[in-house]
Amino acid sequence: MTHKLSADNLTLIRGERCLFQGLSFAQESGGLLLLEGRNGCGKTSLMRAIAGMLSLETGQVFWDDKPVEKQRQEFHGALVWLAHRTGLKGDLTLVENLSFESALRAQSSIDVESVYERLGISRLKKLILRSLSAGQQRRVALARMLLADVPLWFMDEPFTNLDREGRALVIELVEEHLAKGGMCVMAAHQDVELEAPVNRVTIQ
Amino acid sequence: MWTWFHKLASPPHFYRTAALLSPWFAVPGLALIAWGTWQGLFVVPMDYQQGDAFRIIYVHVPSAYLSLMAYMIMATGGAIGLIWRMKLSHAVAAAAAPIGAAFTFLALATGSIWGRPMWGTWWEWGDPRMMSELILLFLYFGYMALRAAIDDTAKADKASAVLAIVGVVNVVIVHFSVEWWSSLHQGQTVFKRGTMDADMKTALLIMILGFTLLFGSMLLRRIRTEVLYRERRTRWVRDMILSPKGGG
Amino acid sequence: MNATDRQVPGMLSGLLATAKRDLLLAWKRPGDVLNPLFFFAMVCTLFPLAVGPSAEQLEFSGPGVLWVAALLSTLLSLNSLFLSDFEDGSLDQLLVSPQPLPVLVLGKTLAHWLTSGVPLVIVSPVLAITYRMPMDVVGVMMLTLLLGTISLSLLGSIGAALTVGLHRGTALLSLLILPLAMPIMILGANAVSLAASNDVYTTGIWALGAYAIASISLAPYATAAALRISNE
Amino acid sequence: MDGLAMGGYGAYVWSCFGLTLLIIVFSEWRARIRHKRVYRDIEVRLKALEERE
Repeated sequence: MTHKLSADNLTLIRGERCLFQGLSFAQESGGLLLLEGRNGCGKTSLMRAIAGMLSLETGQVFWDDKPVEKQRQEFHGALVWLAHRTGLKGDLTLVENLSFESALRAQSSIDVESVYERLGISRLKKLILRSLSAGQQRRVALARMLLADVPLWFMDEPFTNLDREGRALVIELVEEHLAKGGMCVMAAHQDVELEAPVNRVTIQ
Repeated sequence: MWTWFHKLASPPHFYRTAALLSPWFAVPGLALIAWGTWQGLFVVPMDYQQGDAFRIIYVHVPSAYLSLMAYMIMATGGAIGLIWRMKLSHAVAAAAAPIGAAFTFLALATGSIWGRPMWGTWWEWGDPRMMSELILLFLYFGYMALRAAIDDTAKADKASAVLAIVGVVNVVIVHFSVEWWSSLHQGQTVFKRGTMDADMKTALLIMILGFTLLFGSMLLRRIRTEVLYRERRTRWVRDMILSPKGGG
Repeated sequence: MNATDRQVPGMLSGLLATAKRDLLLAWKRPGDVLNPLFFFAMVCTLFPLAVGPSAEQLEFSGPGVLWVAALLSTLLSLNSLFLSDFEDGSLDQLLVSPQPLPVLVLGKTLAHWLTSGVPLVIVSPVLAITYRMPMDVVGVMMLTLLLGTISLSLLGSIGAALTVGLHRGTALLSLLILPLAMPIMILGANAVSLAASNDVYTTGIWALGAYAIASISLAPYATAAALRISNE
Repeated sequence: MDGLAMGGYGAYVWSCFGLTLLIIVFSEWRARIRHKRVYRDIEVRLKALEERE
């Protein structure tokens, strides 16, 4: 099943600044939408606006050609959000964190243990998140993303706090996701090389 | 109808129209207030129970009435702004708050001054209307504090709109709960109804009308300021201010 | 990959999962639950010290003092309702969750009530007895607190959502919430006073119940809207 | 003078009317000051922008 994420004439004003104006794009399943630009130029804001967390001055975002505000729950059921602040609770263990997330989502056939294995976090299951390193916490957040088993990934600066190996792993996961017919929206201040088609949106 | 409405709601048009409209509220308003004051102070006979102290109602009742009306305007403005994303309507809400707070304070102060000779105390905790009015003043303070605490105007508009709407529901509940509470403690009522003769009533109605018109003029002037501030980055404000005539 | 074909679990499971997570968090940080309780006990201690220990006076002011203390202590715990979620990014996750936000908010408020309101109800008899409150009146007071704190948690969640992420939010939160909470305190404290003087107190109880039902059905929507605005 | 004394209540009645006048004038004065300040701030900013261009 293929999906389509598109936007028409987006304008966003934050406080005194107009971050972007008349921005449009269309993204089909199997590709990466890369939001580029300097630090603090509004990449994250654009991504938050697409996901429905910021209200836009003008324009609309469409999921499968239907405005997202008309189908908020369906749209949110199809996406997962990965950002700098992981949204994981430092006082809870890895398993407690992830089982909370899975309780909110549709049942998935993905094998949990193999995901832990792949991300190299199987041994950390019983530990509380606060005791993990920043890189390990990022991996837990990646696990949450994989376990959500949804077509649309939002990734805000996914390479921060990760070593070389971790970065390669993120690229690999994204490639895999796209090859399976998924879609990814990524904000990054460095370029990303992929086998899959990359659709670039640059913000001045 | 709708085109007219949209035209009025467009900021530059509203900014100009409000300036023209404001005196048309202020002048008749002040005239009515002047006449009502003269009637209320000197012409109308004194109340047989309260004596001349009853003349305070000619400023107390209009203030109390406006304190509620301003809150309703604030909440309705916020709701319209939230639902239809109309910016002018948020500006109306923002402008109504300080005026509403001023009239609420006035209603409390005049009520308290009336209470001194009538109850023998400046403040009677047992009076349900005074209590409701006091809580209303706190609601205004909360609303204005929330606005002041949020730097981003658009965010402040939306957040305070939610608060105002919640507050409207609360005002009703406050009214009934305070009424119940006061009935338990044998509270006294200010300004009993039905004891006024026709002249007294007419003068009071004139005063209420005059105050409402004056309020309208005050509101228009404050909305203008809000609109100017919100539109400070736009082309029309730039053209207006840099043009040799200026805009005022 | 057919996520849209798979069924998202029902709203009740979303509500319970959120409540469970917050209860778990409270369990791991018992201070957040205990501090407001100590505060409650201390405010109740202040009054006899301030106005004198005469039995008559304590009996008379007991219901009011307990209710004011309960109100203030609930207020104290409300500040942190959304704060940690806002700081660690959990709030973003809740906002883009497949579950409706009001349901998740209700779950969080349920956990807040279970960790702030219910402990207050449990502790209150001890303090009530020191205020020489008769046992049957203590029962009425526990009932009013039980019903009243539901509404306090829900109303408070609106204020907490409006002030989350603001600097100096604590004082602002009190300013926003106290006028809203006043009717609850009026109803609760006066129902207890009526019970103490052997009057009919059921009006207050019914009103508190109605208030609780109304806030359960309305407040989560306001809180959800406020959260979306605050997190922009 | 009897009319102004109002049977002993004069002080209360007159202070109420005076207070009303005071509050309304004060509110209008504040509104005017705020308008002037907003206007002047925009003017200063625009003038500065123009000079730079």
